[in-house]
Amino acid sequence: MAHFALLILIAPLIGFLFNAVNGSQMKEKAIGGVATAAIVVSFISTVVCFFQLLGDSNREVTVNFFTWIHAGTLTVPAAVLVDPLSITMCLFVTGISALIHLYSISYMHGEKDFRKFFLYLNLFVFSMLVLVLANNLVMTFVGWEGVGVCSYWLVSFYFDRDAAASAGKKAFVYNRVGDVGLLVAMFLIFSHSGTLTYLTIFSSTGSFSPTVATLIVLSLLLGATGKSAQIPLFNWLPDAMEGPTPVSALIHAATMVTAGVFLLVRMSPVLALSPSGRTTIAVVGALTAFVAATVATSQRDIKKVLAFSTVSQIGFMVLAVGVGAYSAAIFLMIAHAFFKALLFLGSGSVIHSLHGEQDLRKMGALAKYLPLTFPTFLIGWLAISGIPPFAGFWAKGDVLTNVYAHNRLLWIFALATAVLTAYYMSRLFVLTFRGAERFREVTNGEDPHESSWMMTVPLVVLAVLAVLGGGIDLPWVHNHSLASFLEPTFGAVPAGASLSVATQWGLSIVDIAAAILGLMVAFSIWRDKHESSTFEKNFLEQVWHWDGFYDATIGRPLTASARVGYAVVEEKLIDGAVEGVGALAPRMASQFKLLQTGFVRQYALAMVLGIALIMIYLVARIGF
Amino acid sequence: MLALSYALPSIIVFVASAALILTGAVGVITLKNPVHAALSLIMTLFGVAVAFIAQQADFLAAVQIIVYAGAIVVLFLFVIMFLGVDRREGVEVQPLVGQKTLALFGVVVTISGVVFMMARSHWVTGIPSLSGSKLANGAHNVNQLGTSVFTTYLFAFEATAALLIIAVVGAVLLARRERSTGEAQ
Amino acid sequence: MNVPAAWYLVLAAVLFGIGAYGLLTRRSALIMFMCLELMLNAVNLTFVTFSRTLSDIGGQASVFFVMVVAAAEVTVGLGIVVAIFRRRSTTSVDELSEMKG
Amino acid sequence: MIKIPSAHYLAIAPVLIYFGASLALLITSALRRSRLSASAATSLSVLSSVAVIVVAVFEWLYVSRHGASETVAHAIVLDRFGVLATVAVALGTLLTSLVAKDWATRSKILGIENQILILATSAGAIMMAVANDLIVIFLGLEILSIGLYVLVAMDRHRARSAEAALKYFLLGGLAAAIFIYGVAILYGATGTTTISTMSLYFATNYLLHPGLAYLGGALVLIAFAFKVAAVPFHNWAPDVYEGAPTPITGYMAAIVKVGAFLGFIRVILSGLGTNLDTWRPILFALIVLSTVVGAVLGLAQKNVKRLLAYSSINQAGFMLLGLWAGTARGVASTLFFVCTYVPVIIATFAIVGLVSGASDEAHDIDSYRGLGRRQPWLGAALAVLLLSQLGAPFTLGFFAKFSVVASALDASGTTLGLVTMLSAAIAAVFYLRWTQLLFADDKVSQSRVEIPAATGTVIALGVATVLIFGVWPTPIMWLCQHASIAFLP
Amino acid sequence: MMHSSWWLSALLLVPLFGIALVLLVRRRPGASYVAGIGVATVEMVLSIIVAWMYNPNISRTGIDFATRHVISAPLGLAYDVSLDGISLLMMLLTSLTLLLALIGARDKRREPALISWLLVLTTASMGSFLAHDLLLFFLFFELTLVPSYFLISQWGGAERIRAAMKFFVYTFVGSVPLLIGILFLGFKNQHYVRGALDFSYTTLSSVSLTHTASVVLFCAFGFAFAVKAPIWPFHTWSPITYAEAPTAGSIEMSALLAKLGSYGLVRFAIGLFPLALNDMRPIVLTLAVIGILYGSAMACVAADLKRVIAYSSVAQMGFIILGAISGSKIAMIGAVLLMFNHGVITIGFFLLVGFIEKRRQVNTIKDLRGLQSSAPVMAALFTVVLLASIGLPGLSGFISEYLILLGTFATHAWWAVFGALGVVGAALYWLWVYQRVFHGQADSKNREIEDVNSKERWVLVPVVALILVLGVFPRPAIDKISPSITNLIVHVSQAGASK
Repeated sequence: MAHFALLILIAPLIGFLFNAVNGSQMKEKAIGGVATAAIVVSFISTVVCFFQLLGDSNREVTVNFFTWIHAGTLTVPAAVLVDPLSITMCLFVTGISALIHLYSISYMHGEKDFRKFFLYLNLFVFSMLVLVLANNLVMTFVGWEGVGVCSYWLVSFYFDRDAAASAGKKAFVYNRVGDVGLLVAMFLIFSHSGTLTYLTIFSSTGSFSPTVATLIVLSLLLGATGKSAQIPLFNWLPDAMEGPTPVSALIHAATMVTAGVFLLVRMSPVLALSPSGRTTIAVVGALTAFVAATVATSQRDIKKVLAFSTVSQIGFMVLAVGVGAYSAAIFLMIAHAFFKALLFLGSGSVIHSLHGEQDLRKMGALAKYLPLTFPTFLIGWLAISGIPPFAGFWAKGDVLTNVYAHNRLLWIFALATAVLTAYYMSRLFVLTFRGAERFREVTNGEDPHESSWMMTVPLVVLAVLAVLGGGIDLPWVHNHSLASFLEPTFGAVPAGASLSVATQWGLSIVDIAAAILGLMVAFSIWRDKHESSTFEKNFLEQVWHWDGFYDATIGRPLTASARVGYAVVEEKLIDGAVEGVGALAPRMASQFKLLQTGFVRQYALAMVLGIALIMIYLVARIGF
Repeated sequence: MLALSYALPSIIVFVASAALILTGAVGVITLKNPVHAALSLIMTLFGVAVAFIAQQADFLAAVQIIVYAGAIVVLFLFVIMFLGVDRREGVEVQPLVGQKTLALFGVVVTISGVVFMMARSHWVTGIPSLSGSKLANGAHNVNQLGTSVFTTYLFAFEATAALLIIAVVGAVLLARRERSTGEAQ
Repeated sequence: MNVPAAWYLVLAAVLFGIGAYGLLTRRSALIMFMCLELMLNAVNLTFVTFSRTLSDIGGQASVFFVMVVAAAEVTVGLGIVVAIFRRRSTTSVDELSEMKG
Repeated sequence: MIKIPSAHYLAIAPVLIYFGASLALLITSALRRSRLSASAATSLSVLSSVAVIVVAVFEWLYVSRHGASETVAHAIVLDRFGVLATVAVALGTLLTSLVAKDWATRSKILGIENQILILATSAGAIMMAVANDLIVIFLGLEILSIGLYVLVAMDRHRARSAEAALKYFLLGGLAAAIFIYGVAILYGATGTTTISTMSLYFATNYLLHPGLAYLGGALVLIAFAFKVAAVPFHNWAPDVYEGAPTPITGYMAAIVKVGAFLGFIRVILSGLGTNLDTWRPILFALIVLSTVVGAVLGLAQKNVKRLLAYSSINQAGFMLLGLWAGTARGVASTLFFVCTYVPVIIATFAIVGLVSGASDEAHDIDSYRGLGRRQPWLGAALAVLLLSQLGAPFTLGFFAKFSVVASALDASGTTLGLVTMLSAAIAAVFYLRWTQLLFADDKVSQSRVEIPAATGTVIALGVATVLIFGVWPTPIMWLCQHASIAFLP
Repeated sequence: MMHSSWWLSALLLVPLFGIALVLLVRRRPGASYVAGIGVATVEMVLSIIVAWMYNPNISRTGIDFATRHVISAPLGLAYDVSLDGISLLMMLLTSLTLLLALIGARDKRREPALISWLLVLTTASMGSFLAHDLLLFFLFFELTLVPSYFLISQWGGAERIRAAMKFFVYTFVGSVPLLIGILFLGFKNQHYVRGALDFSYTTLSSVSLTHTASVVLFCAFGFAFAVKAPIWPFHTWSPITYAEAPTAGSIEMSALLAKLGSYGLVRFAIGLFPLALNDMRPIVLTLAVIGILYGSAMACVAADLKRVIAYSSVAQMGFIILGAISGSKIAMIGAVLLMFNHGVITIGFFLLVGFIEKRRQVNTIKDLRGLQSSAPVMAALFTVVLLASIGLPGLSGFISEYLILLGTFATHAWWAVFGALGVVGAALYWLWVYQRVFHGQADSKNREIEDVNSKERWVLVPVVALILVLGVFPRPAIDKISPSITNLIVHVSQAGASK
């Protein structure tokens, strides 16, 4: 086990190092091949570990490599915790990453920084694996920040475009704000329990008072909102679409953005201590899901739609965490990874075929030109919309059921979001593949055509997964599926299980109805138009003016105060005081200089006056 | 009354010497012509000599007349004549504003202080017995002074020799006409 | 009985003050020298007065040295004045204010 | 019959040697038809200085064996304090006579008269330091002063020389009058002019009416403050420093400080030490004013000699700290400061003299621009000397400042310590500005400065002293400490 | 068995002999450069040997290589050097800084003089870190000003004279209270024991002080170190100084001399005046936090790269001070580590800025743009250093900042929380700077610049290596410094308890 666990981790790192050291002489294919192979090795190791874990009675295996930090009472081992949760995460992370690597070889063909792209990708996967496999919060934080910085690099991959550069920076800074939350959570945990290792924390949850627990949960939530693009820190993700499409698929759909959810899930024993904290999580999740869905209805950039859809879906996952349905959250995370990666890669294929065009208004009727992309995308669309029997239906159904059991109000919000999801995805689908051809201008009149096998194979694989993915946790076999596999980690029975079978069936039907409603509406509106001021509200397109709001309330005041601070506090007050004191001496000098007149009689006078003063002193001393 | 406390002659001598001294001194600082000032200085020096005699310093009084009035003031006059500056000082305005006022203030404060401090100490606090014999009169004064100079003040007396030599050398060097640099080598 | 020492001491102090005032207000270097002499004479008078009060010859001996010093000073001082006069044809110290600041 | 008091010739030997040498030179130059060469005169003064130092060594050993003693009817005291002062003066004289020789050659002025006057003046300075009688101190002071008046006026090519002499003379005369008035009043207050007797008087009598003693002491103190150029009695210093021939300025800055400070310590601490509480506020004011005014006014100077004058005013404030403290440590530290100041300031003025050229006029600070580029060793030497005056660590100047500030602190003078050190920070500006100018790269094309052998030696000695004892101040400090032990009543 | 102090003396003497060597060969072009690097290498090797030999468990105090010789008893002057965990890293940093500054920031204008001053500076700072005697420390501490002054005023930019003067006078004024404080302490001890004047740290740390005296002295010491570090609001000398100094000088000053401030605070202000800590801690913590946030804000609006580094250093020094004063062992370890790490990182920054300056003659941000396309390796190196500076886990900056915040949180939670905001700030200004300088379309001037050459790469290898190694394997370093920190904490808490 230990060897394979190590291999999971270091295979991508080796790939990275190999390419970093040798890559400058290697051909594109070789570089891509090495990078992909590294991830494949990692995936295979994960599978091996998975089976070993299945056979192991104790489903928590800690593999210790070395002691990373040992300072005072703080001991941070460099160690991994192989348990159902981490291995599940590893499975889909490595699996999807491998596919995306493969896809990228073709997609990135001919790019100037081809090698650098794969370096970043490998490093990203490594960081992600550190994040999920870590056995303590600090190691998780290493991965957490690692994926953040890789994301920064990949988003601003086209660094000579200002938008890309800004987007990368924005992503990193928003993440950093969230990191403060995670840091504070760690500080709180350490100062109350004296450890940062997960298993030890969980065995000493008694040392957290309710208040502390709530503070920890809220801090964790702040961390999660940063990384997982939740309200209030969600608006970096759409900008992050400036990166190459495989990056959007890998990082901003399938893996990194789920890290926040993972963290919350990982810390579930602490979450359990704070009901109010959990409620907050649920509310944040529901709100995010709803807001992002509304925004997605009005976006005109194909990737922006998918980005907001991602935000919305992660909102669902967070909502699931908030209601205590941890395995449902993981389920949705996996299913979402499948279909969202599929959708992104599909959109990548579309964009690729249109020479980089991303505007929905310049697409349409692509179905016949992209014979492989079209059906796979179709599957993805149905899956995310929640049409049975695709993965999305089961996963989202699981979440909705649990939410229903927990809180009706949130359920209504979630259901409305589901309708919106079906609606905007259908709009996207229709505008892209149906309707009139609007792309000739972009392609100089040529026909768009399908890409190489390296791009289509991943599409096919993902499509298959999107179809079958629901199978890992069908509602009626919870005890033989993902939920039961994860049980050692969460230990709790999902709330949904307490509902009667009839209710569960009823809810399923409601879900299907919602999805179909969304579909119908979308088709009826968008079948024959590609622009509509009625249904594409500026308010929504501008993301509820969220960026503007931040800019007006935080960004500009801060910048202005920094400028004013520089001009007034720094230069005038602090340095002014220093310079003022410094200028005092020369000023005194020019005054004193006047006293040195060159007239000897005045010198004598000065002496006599000095004597007079001393006389006055003496007289005062002996007294009258 | 003063007359009752102190012998009248001593009062008269004091008043006379004080008059001489102060008149002369005021003359020195007010008379415009340097020659007149020098003559006023002689008046003061005489006054001081009178005060010396009144206080049993007969020999010093003689020296005062001979050395001061006879030599120093003559030297002054000689230089005044030599330089030809026996005229009034220039009549241009005082370049230094407030100099006189401040000088008066400084001097008055200082001297008031001096007098006040002396008065507070009842004018003298030294112990006479510290330094031995009583002061003698007349011819003995010379003896006594001579003894003192050649015993207690022997080193100082020798040092005056050096002082005078250096002064003479200095005066010669300063007053010498400039020679051409070649000669100086 | 002789007049008290205080009278002479005050007289000397006043003389010293007049000398100092003259030094501060007169412009001719020669007259300033004379003022210095006035001050030294005030000192001498003080010495002699204390000498009398203390019945100690030391004060008178000191006067002797002060006189020597006065003579030496005047010699050198006049030498300086002569040297300056040769160059500048003035004895006014106010014209010697080239260096200042 | 007069009983001539016995004289311990070892004690007065330094004074005798200097007067003797001075007289010998005077007589030789007067009697010989052809003029004595400057080199010969210089050799004689160097020899006499060496002799004085040798004698001083014997004096030190003698005192170590037999203890301190008074001689020539209590007029002179033979103690380590005086011996150390003798050495310092002799050292200063030695260095100055070397510098003065080159100066005389360069400026084409009389070389012999310089040496005659320097030797005699040094004798005066030593007299001040070893005297046990106020009258002797007064005479020493006058010998020193009159010698200097003449030396300052010596440069007949420059009008400023005479102006400086006259200013110095008039103000010096005023100070002398004040000093001797103070002596007269002290005489009235104590009945004596002998310092040790005076000290005994104060130790054995409680003064119900101390006014007279205070008055006399204060007047003497003022006169000394004038001599050491403490503010507000400093006005003469910048003008006189500027006007005097440069080697003489160096001599003056060094020797007057030694003579005046040692006399100062003797009178104020040894003679009037029991009234220290009265002097302290005065000294306090003098220190604060001197350090601050010296440092501040130094900032405004373009003429390096004036700059050094203000610098020396600032340094004088520091030297007064030991006096203010009034402890053995204070005396030792002031001694240390004064003694170590001698080689530094003479060497500095030696360089200033070289740079100023034959006319002794190029004193603008711009004359130094790029000096260190053209002549790295000369530039480095000046930089070291200036840094020492600044008080940079591992130079002699640091330990000088350190020891006086330490002594003040030891006597609870925290305020003084702070003020003086802050003034050093201000003063640092002008030292640094000058130092930086040495290595400035603009206008590098000026002619080279010739360095004659004798002056070069002096500079090298100064720099070596600064650096060697800057790391290892132990010997000098040991001497100063021993010189101050058993000195105070 | 304690190691011989000759090793430390050698560390102090090698640079001085190096000066002689450099001046000896000054006439031959380039020879002084080779000689300088040779000397620096010897010094580096010596440092590594000493660090390797150092045994933290040799005594309870963690002091090794100690010796004490009184030089002048009346002055209280003694040669007293030793090494403990706190000075260990600083010693290494001193050697490293010299070596890298020499190689990486070569300046051919009057090279022998430049190298000599750098060597003087090395001895001075090495001496400050090794001195175990307050007077000796002060001597070396002050000595650093002289070479720094010359480095700035002789080799600096257009405003060099003003900058040099401001630096000198400001820090000189800062050290005045320190001197007074040292003297006060020395005399206090002397009056108490009635013995010789003695400024040994060991002796003076046992002087019993009243509470008020402790506070006053802490302020006196603290002021000097605050100016040197620099701690807000005593930092305004640093931007102009760093900006105007030549690259080698900037490196020495920000990487090394600034550490004298924090080192002094840890070693002397905290070690000698534990009684004052309770009163002073909130104030110092607050200043540190303000420094972190304020430095970040100013770095955002700074106009040139060197000023950005300067303000970034203000923020980083804020972190160091936060950890140092917090009283938590973890945080103190972090602070000592950060002193070293920040040094290394700053060396990296200044070297890179030096490379840019060499190519473009400017370092104003508005004149630079899109450098990444023409100089990708430079951009990559800059990124590594930048990420270390903003505390990316796995790189050296993280461990130290993390330990500081974690430890501080345990004792002073709110300050740690606000300090943690600095993490965002650092990311904000550095990434913004990076974006403006390296990202975007390069104009003609910036398009032409050549990438870092192989020599320049090699100079940065140690920097990057240290950033990585100390990020991943910080244990050896932590293990060496821990015992000394423990000892300090115990000393402080005992003093607090005995009150």
